[in-house]
Amino acid sequence: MTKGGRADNEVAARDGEPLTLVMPGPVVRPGQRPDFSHYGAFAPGAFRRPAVDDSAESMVDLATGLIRVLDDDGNAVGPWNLNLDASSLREGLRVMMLTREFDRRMMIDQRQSKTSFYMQCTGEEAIACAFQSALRTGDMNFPTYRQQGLLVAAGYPLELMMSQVYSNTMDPLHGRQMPVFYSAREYGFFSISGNLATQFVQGVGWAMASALTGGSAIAAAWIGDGASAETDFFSALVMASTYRAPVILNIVNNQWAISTNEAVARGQAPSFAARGRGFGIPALRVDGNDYLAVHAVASWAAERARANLGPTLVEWVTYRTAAHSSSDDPASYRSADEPSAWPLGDPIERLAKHLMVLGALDESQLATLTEQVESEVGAAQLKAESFGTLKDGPKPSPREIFEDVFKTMPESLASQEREAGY
Amino acid sequence: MTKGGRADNEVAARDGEPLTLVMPGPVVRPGQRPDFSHYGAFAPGAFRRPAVDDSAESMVDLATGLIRVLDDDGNAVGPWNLNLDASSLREGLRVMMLTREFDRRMMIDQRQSKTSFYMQCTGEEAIACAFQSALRTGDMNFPTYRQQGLLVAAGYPLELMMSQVYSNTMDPLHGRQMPVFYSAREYGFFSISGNLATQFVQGVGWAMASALTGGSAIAAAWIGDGASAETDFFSALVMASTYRAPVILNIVNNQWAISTNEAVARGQAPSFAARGRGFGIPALRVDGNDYLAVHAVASWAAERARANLGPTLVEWVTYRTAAHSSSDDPASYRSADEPSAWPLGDPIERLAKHLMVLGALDESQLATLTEQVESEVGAAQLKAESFGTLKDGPKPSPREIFEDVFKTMPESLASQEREAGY
Amino acid sequence: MAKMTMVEAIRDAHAVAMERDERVVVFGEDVGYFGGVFRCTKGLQQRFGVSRCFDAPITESGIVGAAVGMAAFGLRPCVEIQFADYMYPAYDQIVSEAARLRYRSAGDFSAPLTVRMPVGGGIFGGQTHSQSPESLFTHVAGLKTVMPSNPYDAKGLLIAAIEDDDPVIFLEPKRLYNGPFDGYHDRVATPWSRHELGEVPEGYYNVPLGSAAIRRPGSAVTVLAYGTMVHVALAAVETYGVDAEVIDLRTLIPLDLATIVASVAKTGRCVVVHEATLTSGFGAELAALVQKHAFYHLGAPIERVTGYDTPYPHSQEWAYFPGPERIGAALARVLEG
Amino acid sequence: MAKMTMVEAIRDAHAVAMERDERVVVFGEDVGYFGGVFRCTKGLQQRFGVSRCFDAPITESGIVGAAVGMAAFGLRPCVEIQFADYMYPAYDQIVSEAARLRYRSAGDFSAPLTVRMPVGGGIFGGQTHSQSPESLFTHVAGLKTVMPSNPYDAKGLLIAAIEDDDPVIFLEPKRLYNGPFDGYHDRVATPWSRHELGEVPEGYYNVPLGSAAIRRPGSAVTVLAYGTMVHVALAAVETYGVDAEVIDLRTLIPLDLATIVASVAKTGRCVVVHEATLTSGFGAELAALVQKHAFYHLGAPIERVTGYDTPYPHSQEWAYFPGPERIGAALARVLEG
Ligand SMILES: Cc1ncc(C[n+]2csc(CCOP(=O)(O)OP(=O)(O)O)c2C)c(N)n1
Ligand SMILES: Cc1ncc(C[n+]2csc(CCOP(=O)(O)OP(=O)(O)O)c2C)c(N)n1
Ligand SMILES: [Mg+2]
Ligand SMILES: [Mg+2]
Repeated sequence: MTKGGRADNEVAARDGEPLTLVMPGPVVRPGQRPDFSHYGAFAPGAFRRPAVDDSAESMVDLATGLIRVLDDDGNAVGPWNLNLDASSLREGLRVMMLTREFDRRMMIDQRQSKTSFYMQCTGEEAIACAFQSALRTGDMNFPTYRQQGLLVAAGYPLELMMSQVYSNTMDPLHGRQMPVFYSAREYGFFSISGNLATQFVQGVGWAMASALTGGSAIAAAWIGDGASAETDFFSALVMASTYRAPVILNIVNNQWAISTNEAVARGQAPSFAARGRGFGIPALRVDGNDYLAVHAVASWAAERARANLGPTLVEWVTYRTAAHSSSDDPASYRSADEPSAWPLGDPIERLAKHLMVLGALDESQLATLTEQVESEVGAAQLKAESFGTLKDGPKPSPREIFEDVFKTMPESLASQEREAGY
Repeated sequence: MTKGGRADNEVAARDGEPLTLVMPGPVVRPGQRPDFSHYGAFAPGAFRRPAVDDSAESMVDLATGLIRVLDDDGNAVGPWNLNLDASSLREGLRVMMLTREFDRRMMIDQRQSKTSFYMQCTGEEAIACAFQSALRTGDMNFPTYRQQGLLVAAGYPLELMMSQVYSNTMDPLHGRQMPVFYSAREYGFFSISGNLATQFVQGVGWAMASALTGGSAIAAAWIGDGASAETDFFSALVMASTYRAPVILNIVNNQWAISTNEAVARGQAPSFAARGRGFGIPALRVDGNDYLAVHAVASWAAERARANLGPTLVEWVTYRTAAHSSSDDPASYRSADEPSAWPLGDPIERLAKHLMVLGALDESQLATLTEQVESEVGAAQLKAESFGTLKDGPKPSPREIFEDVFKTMPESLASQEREAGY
Repeated sequence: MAKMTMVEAIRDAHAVAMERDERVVVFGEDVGYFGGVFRCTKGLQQRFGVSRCFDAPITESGIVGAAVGMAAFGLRPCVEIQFADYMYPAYDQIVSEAARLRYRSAGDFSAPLTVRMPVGGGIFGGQTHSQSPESLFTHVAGLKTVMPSNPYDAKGLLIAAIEDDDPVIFLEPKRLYNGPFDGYHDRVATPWSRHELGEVPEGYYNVPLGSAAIRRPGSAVTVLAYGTMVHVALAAVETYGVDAEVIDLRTLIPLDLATIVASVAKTGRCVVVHEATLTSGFGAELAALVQKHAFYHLGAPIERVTGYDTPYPHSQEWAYFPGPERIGAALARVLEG
Repeated sequence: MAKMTMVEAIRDAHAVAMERDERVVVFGEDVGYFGGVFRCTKGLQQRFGVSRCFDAPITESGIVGAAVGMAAFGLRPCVEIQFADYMYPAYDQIVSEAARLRYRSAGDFSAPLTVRMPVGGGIFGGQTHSQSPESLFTHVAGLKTVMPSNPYDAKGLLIAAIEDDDPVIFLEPKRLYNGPFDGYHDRVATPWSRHELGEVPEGYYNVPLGSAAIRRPGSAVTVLAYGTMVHVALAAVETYGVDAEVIDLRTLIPLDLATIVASVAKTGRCVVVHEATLTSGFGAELAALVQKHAFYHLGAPIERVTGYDTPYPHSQEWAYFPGPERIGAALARVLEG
């Protein structure tokens, strides 16, 4: 046979049409009318709540559904309604409001050069805040940069968060890390990396370690819609699937990855949760702007992990209301009307409405709460600023450059420090 | 709130049991009786043949089924039977036999130090050989080290393959590459890398290039069950799904990755094909020891790619009858009875039996064919050996060390070559 | 001639290359519609269409891996990694694949792709937006590594990189994108429009890979630098009044050793400056080469002024940055030596 | 004391570490039931159970990524990468994560893991089973990098690596696994049982990271080597009858600079030998340091004898390998200098 041999074997197939690619992108661009109708079909209460030990196979539909509890009128409906008591709900509202107020202040501070950079989670507060309420002391989050709500809900001192953002002398990270890249082991919050997705598989490793040592703590890993295209997202799924690690794998789908629409990372898949299907990992898609739904699904997934039933993949559907970061301006790549057209509403407003429907909150209580939140953040800020900001006041010593590279400084580095003369 | 705050939020969940991990492995180890009953349930002809433009969603069952055409009696049955003509079938038989004979000789040569290393594909010949019959001139395979059948079926000169294995003066790769790491652009065979999985996403890129330039050539990428855990397997799925690239993504599940059973890479997933589900990529599991099934599914997937319907993921189920490589001895990690217990049989015997059932082959013709194959390989070997082997005879010049690092040799390398004095 | 920032020059280089050669395709994270977070590909999608310039999912290994396949097909992909700090997921595809494809296939396939990435600190980017990983590329046989220091070179070198038949790593000092930076972070910055190398010819030209430029002739000491540090070195030399010959390497591989050795043979002194960490930085290779090839001319040990062997810190950035003072001190040491 | 090959010594080091410290877990590709393709973990799963030693899927980034998480939890993972040539998918987790975790979290978390990998050529492994990527680790702040040259050191250094509170890259010259190798590939090989450093104490001991060993005292020239090249250098010195001081670095980071500088101060000559490619190899750093710290003692340029700047070829392996002849020629050059 010669190399021409293959031509003999040609199959009969449609011929001729030149090949093309699909180039996915958002439904609309600046100047066009937003369309979120693909989320419109999912009614609150419509999806069942499987037993935690049901098979992954039996719940594949949940990966393309949307688990919701709060309806438009502020009622909690359906099987995922856990009837949380009013004080838990009020606490949820409070921490979400704290988170938003914190963001608001820090964003102003960034504009005033008190910090170099900031990232808000506006509109996404329910996810981190309600999720944290399903964890226990000892559990560990492996977050990205947009889960400040985990720390706020865990009661981490706001002035320490601010000090990190200011890189001041109270900054627990000694000025070394970019703003918002917190680390708080005691509060179940793993050190944030700037490299997307690396934490996802580390969370699986942490959960494996807990299980290997016969412990009871579980891990929760976090990633964005865009970053879920990254290879370590899949390393995590492989490792979690292979060892059935006690970990909750969270994808926060806020529709955008800087200027890139979620459609680019998702490709032909119907949802991000669907990724779990290929690994035999139960996967659920959830209304991330619904505090009750988040709490219920997080609790369900935590229960699975604690009961040795292994990982759960959750896609939290939300919308990135703000810019990607203080360095970004979304006006040039997405329609200005998107935030208002977003059908799943605002998590704070929705929970407040629910509390009102329950009769557990009225306008004046809400006003009081708002005041309390503002003054709590304000007080923390006063305290933090007294330790300096990037712009003014005291700063961490330049000697901090040389510490913590290793547990014990090697001579080569010590000599560099001496030469630096700090 | 203090950090103790989280304790207040503990959810009611089963408590107490210490966490554990699953440690997947083979069903049996040396000394135990093999059990392949999980493949027993799939009857030839049982799975439908969807239209090429059916949705991925509509065929999810095919990812956990097993598409088969040849039954135990040598009949071709069911909707995937394309009624290939006898001469194509005989040609298929011939190239599979050539491949096996080639492997046999090279393995002996390895033991005789004519080459440093060898890898057989014994028992897996149908996959590459039948697949190649569905491709056209211009299409490009991105193979691993166990698809020598692609080259044999494409009519690549056996003496060139052997010369590569011998690293002799006719070796197209000038002795630079380890044995079996062929490269043959003109025969649609991409240069093999020793690094697992890297080729998978390159295949997608090649297919994208074909489509970006409005061409009609498609790509086929290859990977093993074990290597499918590698990150670039997923990079490939992401890229293929995002751009709907005209590529066939092949996973050869031969049950083992060196000493590691396929269960370790697969984890909780029901099959490797199931990985496609999370990407909206149609995925099929196929009897890889069935020449007719392989040809039919490969043709179907190629038709999809050519018709701009995008990628297809195929899991070819087979069994690695031989050792992983000439450096490996499976006796210490798997039951010696596994090859004989393997339920999907031998691809060459099965196709020969089918031809006999069709009346297109008899014992004496088979004997003649066997002789022809042996003498063809023998003749190629004589020729190749006349150009030397690793052990004896002429060898590529050491000057080849310095060529092809760059298109034009930079002065720094030229000076190293001068110093070497070769 | 036009006044251009480095961003504009890079954009223009893309446009020229895409215009001249249909095989050039450009993609990466945020690269298509938006035009890149540093805006280096702005306008290309509108001008050349979505098949020539497009957005990629956030998978550096997918981006470079696909680019290798495209290059093997015959295209000339030019891809962007958003920050060099994020190239690691693509490192396998760069090192094991792009760099060795021609060699391992004996020329049956090759990988003429360009991988662009912003490098260096000075923007308060902390440890994940400040790195200078050039020596992780220079160690790899089969790769060319380029780092321009100004708009003129950026355009000419990028065109040469895209035209090159082998894989090129194109490192863009982000601190130079919008103006030269001399290391005096607290002084008023000058824009490229007031710098002579902000004059960029329109249309096609190239700066061949492998040739250094002497930015300041001098006789007392040779300073080897590239990227941002060229400007910092020039400032230091001026501040401390040293008659240094400042060489801008422009491409690290292939290296213009002849120019370097000729200079050190003349000056007898050498200071190497880079922003990357000291140990096993490219300065080590330069020092090793200079001592070998100019040993009998050297009157003092070669000094390296570099980033300290630590991650790049955020708020202590200016205490970390190898600024004019540290260069000045090193110049003083070698001149004493 | 017992006679051990390097494989046995490494196996024993694992067993000792696992016995002493429950936090030590071992995993990797083929590492569990089978005991590793080089058999370095053989018997550990049987002895310590499947929770302490287990097989991993083929995902180096998953293996190291999970190990980082485990180490952050408080375990002491010791993982195997099957060949150093396959570490690239894990490079991001090593460089961006393990190496910087302590720093970026100011000690809130740390990553005390050990990543073992076979390195070097000499087994006809071609370009993907022969690499020596040590300088890709030595450039990274926060990593320690170790390469033993014999069974005694292999055991003692591996125990020290596992005990270390920071991430350690442990590079095992595969050509030394079963016997010392002097570079004369066509001569009969001696087994470790006939080498004095094949004598390995039973039970616990360690070889502290950061101390070099003088393998042969001498006064004419200092030879710096590590791993396989220590033996090749010793053979060359003997063959060519040079009174060289041969230093086995044992750990590259932290580097025992004092021992190196003291030796060069004495000999006034220096040859650096490694198997990795020349440009930006660790020899560059050694040359840069030696010329800086022993400048006024040096009588000739420092020579580097290394792998050529090409991928590792398969059948031309012995023409590529930096063998005794090339070392002999370099010794001659520096002694003339
Ligand atoms: C490995 C890596 N690649 C690229 C980046 C640059 N980058 C930072 S955030 C971001 C977008 C992430 O989007 P998404 O995951 O959706 O999270 P979101 O910002 O929406 O919360 C990109 C590309 C990075 N930090 N790390
Ligand atoms: C990145 C990388 N990691 C590890 C290896 C070592 N290795 C070579 S083959 C192999 C097993 C592959 O098994 P599988 O993918 O099932 O293919 P098969 O050998 O069964 O055909 C391993 C681990 C490698 N070549 N590349
Ligand atoms: Mg997002
Ligand atoms: Mg296999």
